[in-house]
Amino acid sequence: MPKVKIDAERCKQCMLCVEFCPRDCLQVSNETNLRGYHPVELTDEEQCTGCGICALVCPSVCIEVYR
Amino acid sequence: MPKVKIDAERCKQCMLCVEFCPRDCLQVSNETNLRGYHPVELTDEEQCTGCGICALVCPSVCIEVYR
Amino acid sequence: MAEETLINPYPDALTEVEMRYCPGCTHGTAHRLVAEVIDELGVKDRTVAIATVGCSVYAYEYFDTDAVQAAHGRGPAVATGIKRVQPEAIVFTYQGDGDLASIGMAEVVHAAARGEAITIVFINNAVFGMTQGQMAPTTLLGQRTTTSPTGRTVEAAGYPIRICELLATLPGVGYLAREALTTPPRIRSAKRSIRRAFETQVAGGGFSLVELLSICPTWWGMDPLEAVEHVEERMIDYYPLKVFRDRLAEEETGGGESDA
Amino acid sequence: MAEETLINPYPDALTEVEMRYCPGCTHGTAHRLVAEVIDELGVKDRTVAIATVGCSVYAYEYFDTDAVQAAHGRGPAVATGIKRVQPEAIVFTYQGDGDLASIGMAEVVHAAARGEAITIVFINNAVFGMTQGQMAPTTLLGQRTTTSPTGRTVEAAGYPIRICELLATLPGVGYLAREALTTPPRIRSAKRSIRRAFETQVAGGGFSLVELLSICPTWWGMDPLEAVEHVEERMIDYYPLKVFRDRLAEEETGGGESDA
Amino acid sequence: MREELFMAGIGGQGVNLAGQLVARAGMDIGLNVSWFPIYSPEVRGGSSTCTIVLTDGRVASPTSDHPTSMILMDRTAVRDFADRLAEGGLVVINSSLVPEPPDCGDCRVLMVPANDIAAEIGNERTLNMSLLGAWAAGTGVMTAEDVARSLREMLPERHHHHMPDNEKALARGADIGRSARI
Amino acid sequence: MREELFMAGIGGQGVNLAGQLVARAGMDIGLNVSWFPIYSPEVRGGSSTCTIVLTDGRVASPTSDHPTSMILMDRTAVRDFADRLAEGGLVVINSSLVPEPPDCGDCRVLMVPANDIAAEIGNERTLNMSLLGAWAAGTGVMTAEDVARSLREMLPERHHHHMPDNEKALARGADIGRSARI
Amino acid sequence: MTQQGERVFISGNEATAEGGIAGGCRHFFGYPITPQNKIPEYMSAELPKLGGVYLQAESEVAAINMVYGAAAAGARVMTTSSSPGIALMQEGLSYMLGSELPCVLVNMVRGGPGLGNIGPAQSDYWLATRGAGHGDGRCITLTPYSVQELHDFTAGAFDIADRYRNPVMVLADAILANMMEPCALIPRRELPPPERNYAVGPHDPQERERNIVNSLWVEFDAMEAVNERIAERYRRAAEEITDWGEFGAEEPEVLLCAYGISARICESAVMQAEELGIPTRLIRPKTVFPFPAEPIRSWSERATAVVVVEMSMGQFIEDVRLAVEGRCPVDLLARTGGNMPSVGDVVEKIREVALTAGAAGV
Amino acid sequence: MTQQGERVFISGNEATAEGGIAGGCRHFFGYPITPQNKIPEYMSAELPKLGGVYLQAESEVAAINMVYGAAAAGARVMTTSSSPGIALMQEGLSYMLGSELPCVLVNMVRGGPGLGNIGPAQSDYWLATRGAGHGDGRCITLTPYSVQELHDFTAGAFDIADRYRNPVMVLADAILANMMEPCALIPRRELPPPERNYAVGPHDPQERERNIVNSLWVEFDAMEAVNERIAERYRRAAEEITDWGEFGAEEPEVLLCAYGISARICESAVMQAEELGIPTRLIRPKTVFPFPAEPIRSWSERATAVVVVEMSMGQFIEDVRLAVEGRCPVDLLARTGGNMPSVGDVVEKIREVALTAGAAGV
Ligand SMILES: Cc1ncc(C[n+]2csc(CCOP(=O)(O)OP(=O)(O)O)c2C)c(N)n1
Ligand SMILES: Cc1ncc(C[n+]2csc(CCOP(=O)(O)OP(=O)(O)O)c2C)c(N)n1
Ligand code: SF4
Ligand code: SF4
Ligand code: SF4
Ligand code: SF4
Ligand code: SF4
Ligand code: SF4
Ligand SMILES: [Mg+2]
Ligand SMILES: [Mg+2]
Repeated sequence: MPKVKIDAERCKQCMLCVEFCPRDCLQVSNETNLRGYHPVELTDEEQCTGCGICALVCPSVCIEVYR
Repeated sequence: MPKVKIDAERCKQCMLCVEFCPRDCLQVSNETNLRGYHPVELTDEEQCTGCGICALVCPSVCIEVYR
Repeated sequence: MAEETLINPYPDALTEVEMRYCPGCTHGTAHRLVAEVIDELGVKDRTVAIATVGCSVYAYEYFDTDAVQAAHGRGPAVATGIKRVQPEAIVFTYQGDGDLASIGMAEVVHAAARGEAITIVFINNAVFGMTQGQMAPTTLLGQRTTTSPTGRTVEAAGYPIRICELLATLPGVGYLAREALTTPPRIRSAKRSIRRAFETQVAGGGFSLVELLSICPTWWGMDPLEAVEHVEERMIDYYPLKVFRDRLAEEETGGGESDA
Repeated sequence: MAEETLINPYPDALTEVEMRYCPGCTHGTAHRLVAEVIDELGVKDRTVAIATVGCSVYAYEYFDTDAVQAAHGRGPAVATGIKRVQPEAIVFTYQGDGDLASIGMAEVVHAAARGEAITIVFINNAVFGMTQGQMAPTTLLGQRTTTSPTGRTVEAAGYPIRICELLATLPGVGYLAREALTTPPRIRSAKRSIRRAFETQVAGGGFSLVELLSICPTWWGMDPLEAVEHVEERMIDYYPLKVFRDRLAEEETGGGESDA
Repeated sequence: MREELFMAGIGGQGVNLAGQLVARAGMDIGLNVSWFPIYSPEVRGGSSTCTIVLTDGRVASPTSDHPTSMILMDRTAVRDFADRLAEGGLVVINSSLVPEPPDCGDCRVLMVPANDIAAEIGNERTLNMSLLGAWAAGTGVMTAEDVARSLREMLPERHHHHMPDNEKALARGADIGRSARI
Repeated sequence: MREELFMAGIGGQGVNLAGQLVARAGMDIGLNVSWFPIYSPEVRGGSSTCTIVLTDGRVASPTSDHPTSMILMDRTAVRDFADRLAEGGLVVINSSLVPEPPDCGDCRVLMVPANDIAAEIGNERTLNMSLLGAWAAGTGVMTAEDVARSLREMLPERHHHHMPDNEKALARGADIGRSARI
Repeated sequence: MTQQGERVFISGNEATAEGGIAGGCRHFFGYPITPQNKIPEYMSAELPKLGGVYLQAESEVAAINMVYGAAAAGARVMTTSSSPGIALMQEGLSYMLGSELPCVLVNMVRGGPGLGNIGPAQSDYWLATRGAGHGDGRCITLTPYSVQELHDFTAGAFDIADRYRNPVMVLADAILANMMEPCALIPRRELPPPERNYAVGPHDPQERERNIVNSLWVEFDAMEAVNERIAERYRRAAEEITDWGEFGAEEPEVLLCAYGISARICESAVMQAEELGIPTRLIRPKTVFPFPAEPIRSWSERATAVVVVEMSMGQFIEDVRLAVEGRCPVDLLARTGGNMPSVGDVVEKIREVALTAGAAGV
Repeated sequence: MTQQGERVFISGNEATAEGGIAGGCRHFFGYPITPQNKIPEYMSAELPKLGGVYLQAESEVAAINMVYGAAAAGARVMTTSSSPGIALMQEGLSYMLGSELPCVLVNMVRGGPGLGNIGPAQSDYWLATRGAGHGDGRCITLTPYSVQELHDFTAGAFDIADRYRNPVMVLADAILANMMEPCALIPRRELPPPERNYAVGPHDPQERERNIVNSLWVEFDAMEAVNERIAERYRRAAEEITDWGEFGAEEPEVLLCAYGISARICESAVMQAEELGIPTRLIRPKTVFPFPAEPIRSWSERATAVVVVEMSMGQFIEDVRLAVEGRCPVDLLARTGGNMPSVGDVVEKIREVALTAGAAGV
């Protein structure tokens, strides 16, 4: 099963990955990181196809996609 | 009859007027001006049509054409 | 999950230093793409990155290559100096629209005219980001900035400059394209162009430049998604996405410049 | 001979000061044409001539108008300053290829992009005349100069820059043409373009520039006639003579820019 | 009288605007004042500090080697700056983010749960006001009402509907501040 | 020994090259020398001047307030510069262009019809050589042969066929120069 | 300086911009650079409303040459920048000098050299007082030390520039630019345009000959005459506008010299030194070119030591030493790179030199 | 300085260019300007033959930034210009300083300010010694006074630049550029490239970490450390390379100070003054930064007056006065705008100050 790892400390909550994920499986979490952002998390592992689009659009280079 | 007046002191003997005169009626004279050039003179008044081409091409702005 | 592999390894040519860009700022995306290309071409150890002055001034901290920080607008001249001393080096500048299209206009035009074998990554975000959102030469008509508070007008500030169209008139240019860092397909296309630009340099094919339409949510006063839409709806209109020249391809197909 | 009249009165807008150009140098011709146009348009008393740095640096002595001498390459910026203070003034710069196309590249591109309502008379003689014949950005490939002693090569110095083609990409430009100061018909055509450029300014039609291919017998190592032939046979090939834009005419005929 | 107030925290404009408000209020009650910032280089985020001098004499240096009071808004601020406080000085701390008071000898410490107060009031923008209220009451340089009056002057008309919340927060802070005045 | 030679004339490089030749010849016979020009601004035409110092001591200033000798090639040169000559100095004048000798007190004047000599020799390029020959002989600083030897060194091979004409002109000048040596 | 208007709480940058407008400036050409971005921002909002012109130049090189053109056309014109931008204006400034044109420049100095940083510094002292590019010209240089003075000096700079037909530089730093203080604003005035018989532009040929603005002087004597004319103006300026402030003990043991933000810090140090029993006096130039050498010279005769405080490695100190000419030792307290001396640093230095001087039995 | 080669009769410009090559320069970036055009011309003919690079930059701004790049890449690199061009290089120079990169510049000073003229001048003294743009850095500045010294100093400048990682300026003038003198040429050497552990370019990552050339120091302390490192180098340079010449009386009544072409004129004046019975000594700096303050100071104690001769309105004199510090009066003989002082002018001035000093009973 594909897996998406997000480095919560680097995420700046820009929402680009959330917007562009074709399966709508990313969401802002309730956590707060050191910079004060609420990092994004994978909410629906089942849905994720490991397409890598989230990583492609992430300007913070903080998403790893495993397949 | 057309007339061409050349300010001999300003002529720099560049030969452009001589070259472009359609009636070949300009020539370098034997005079020497203060700058050491041999100014051009109208050699054949009869031939001159007063076309003004000599003045058109003269970079020294030293030709007057009367018609 | 033993068979799982990382499909997007963190680029070798990027350091671990966290980039200081605002949330959503596509400077980060551009950095990643450039780093991936450097990795793919295997030229990291001979690459020299030229950081210029703008939000990306710290690029020398982000690219894990030799690097030189250049005076505002002078990246192409600095790159020229390096390349003429070390022809084996792969030299690229990373410049914003203030840096390249405003103060650095003479340097980029002349480097292109000389066919200087360097690559330029040109980030067009239509604003001076670093200095608090002033009008750039690339600011669209009507766009509000801190120095065009009622929107840019032709009367006061003239027309936005299209750098690619300008440089396309110069035979020294080997690769020239405009891309946008907005949607996934466009980002993929942008990477192809960046790669092509570096390949042109590696192959000795002359000057190369890729213009990347980029967002500045902070000074556009938009969130990143609105900003992406703004590029799609407004900017691309004025700045069409296009490969303006690809001399390597032209040579392969036997086409190319004839007038130089 | 009472009926004889002077068909080419000495232009009012030229002083009596003898011009210091070398024999045959077409800087003199260009001066005369500009002065005639100023006279014809009746704008002498509101014209400000900007002399720049090159053989024509003394232009302020030759044009019988208000005049400002500008730093090397900065004529368009100086003209901008004047025009923005005195919008009624007719402001023109007179610039060589070293001045405009080398050190002054940024200033001319930006003035054009802004659509600054000034006129530029651009003398392209493919060489730095005043400083002893060095290579200019407009020097042809193969041409020998004091700093390209074995002839300009692409490898060492890149391609000559075509200024009109470059500026033609900018919507702020109202009139743009390249002419040559060689044969009588070309000189007449050059005058028409100069006049059109000034008319564009008078009509508020934006930035205008006329490039004049000009001879430098001294540093080309030719006599004036050979130099004229060189323009006809070599230069015009690379620098085609053409009206690149005439917005006034386009407006009259309903054509013109649509993309700005 | 000379009060040198130092403020530090993260989060863009908050610190600076609050500092400017204090200085402006000082001016409005007839003091000589200055406000002086040090920005950190990042466009956003990063920490900001500012120094406000309030005096009935000559401001002279707008800087302060040893501030007579401080408002420290987060943990980093406490760590980096608390020990610069003048002897016997007052330090106001956002106890919502920094629960344990700093150890600073004979200084006076005011713990103000600013985030909690703001949450109670239901207006995040009032966060700094309880801190300012506590500082004003704690130092006695001005009253919470002085601050409120100047705030109203500085705020654009369209934000005036926030004034009641701000005044509430100022008052809540002032209550805490008064407790420290002996 | 210290000779300060000043040369002036119109016509581009002629004056400068002739001056350089004298300096070079001085160096070749073991003197300390300097050559120093002032160009006028025009690209072509206009007047040129240069100053040559020849000495067995220290050159020190390459300029000369009162040259010990002069070569003046045209009327303007005579008008503008002749009165700067040192007392008892030598002035060589191109009498083809300046027929009347200048009035300069106790100076020695050599009138050299340089254009005529060049015309006689049939080589315009030798024009300056008769002036130099006269100067050399007139001052005794070097011989016409010294000048000729250095000229051969300086001339590109392809111009060596001019040497006989140059030597002729130098000799003609030297004849005139010797007449002035008492 | 002039009639005072509204009193506002305002940043140094804004006070400077408003000072320019109060001084009659209606034409501004500039290129953004931190820490003075609020000035162009302010001008871009205000000038168009006043019928003036704000134009963002493509670079500082272009900006100073636009200023040159505008000044040639007779405008009261201004540009503002910070260190690297001022460095780029050097050639253009020299042209302004050579053509004897007035203008006002502001330099909000930042840490250098190179790209440096955006902290405060005073390391462009030479660039201001010895600069103006190649040749002998110099900028008349004013050194405000408060937001109020930034406003007043900028407004006043235009008259000075006109009087001496010379660029006037207002030299401040990143702190003065950003700090806020109360400031009494000078009312905006539409000035009667001063006599500008040199300006180019549309004109009635009956009324004047054509005007030429030029710095090319092929004749050496003509060029020398220009230099002497300029020098003569500087002599006049030295008499007419040299300005400085003094603060502290009447019988000082230690003389402090500082300008701008450093002088503010020194004022606090003077008060603290007094408390420590070391009578100290501060001389702080308000103009550094022309330089108030005379008061420094005469006070240095009465003090036992001079301490110079500057945020540079030792530039201003040379002017102080040229004034003191060995009358007593001159010591330097220098901080750079964005760092400022603390009041404590200055007091410590005062104590140190007082001790040394005491030990030396002076 | 080094082993001497062929003795030729050569112009200052050519001697300078050949000096660069002798010093190991193989990369030249420049933009033409009178009176130094023969240098780029020479370089464009010679360097390609030697496998080097001559590149005509589009401007002086571009030139200095190409120099910056080439220096960052480890080259011995040079540019040459004259006054207005040097003014345009100020920002770039400051970047070189901030990034601690070596290079060699030549300024053949011409009459200014502005476009000025192409006559000789010394009015860029401050631009050289106080310049290098914004911030505290300065150019190490060498002042040759003959064609031979132009050659030798230019060749030697590269080692100095490397030693202190600082731009070195050879400061001369239009006369030295154009005059011809005999000159013993230093043989062209292929130098072993000096250790340049800072240079960027292709490398084996096993052998070194990546290199960064940078002048941005956001942390104030880091920036201050750079300034202190540079200042420390200047202190070392002051000890190691300060250089000057002396000429004339052992017991001087008048001390002459001059550099460059003015010093040549002064040598003649020293000889003439001697004949008039006024013992005179010339001190002529060969380096003006670092400045030979010590010899001037000590000789000024023995003389009754100092006369400074310079082709500027009074720039160099400040360094002299800083050295003399009031020990005796310092007088100025200044010519500008292309004019040079005559030997007679200098002698007259010497006589005048000798008389005044005599009358004052010193
Ligand atoms: C000579 C000089 N002038 C001005 C500046 C100030 N400055 C820094 S970045 C910048 C513009 C940045 O805009 P851009 O290049 O578009 O980059 P962005 O921040 O938008 O990515 C300016 C004007 C400077 N550092 N140096
Ligand atoms: C800043 C600066 N750099 C260089 C020069 C020297 N310079 C004077 S004219 C010139 C080039 C002239 O060439 P061009 O503009 O083509 O005019 P032309 O003489 O050929 O008509 C140069 C480089 C200068 N005066 N100022
Ligand atoms: S890999 Fe694709 S599907 Fe999975 S989270 Fe990322 S974008 Fe969505
Ligand atoms: S794109 Fe990256 S930075 Fe943006 S929200 Fe997603 S993970 Fe966070
Ligand atoms: S007017 Fe015409 S025909 Fe007459 S001389 Fe001139 S060119 Fe020849
Ligand atoms: S064109 Fe003019 S300058 Fe040339 S030869 Fe004819 S008259 Fe003389
Ligand atoms: S200011 Fe704009 S360009 Fe700069 S980092 Fe932020 S979003 Fe990006
Ligand atoms: S050098 Fe060339 S451009 Fe200059 S005046 Fe002579 S011919 Fe004309
Ligand atoms: Mg940008
Ligand atoms: Mg040209």
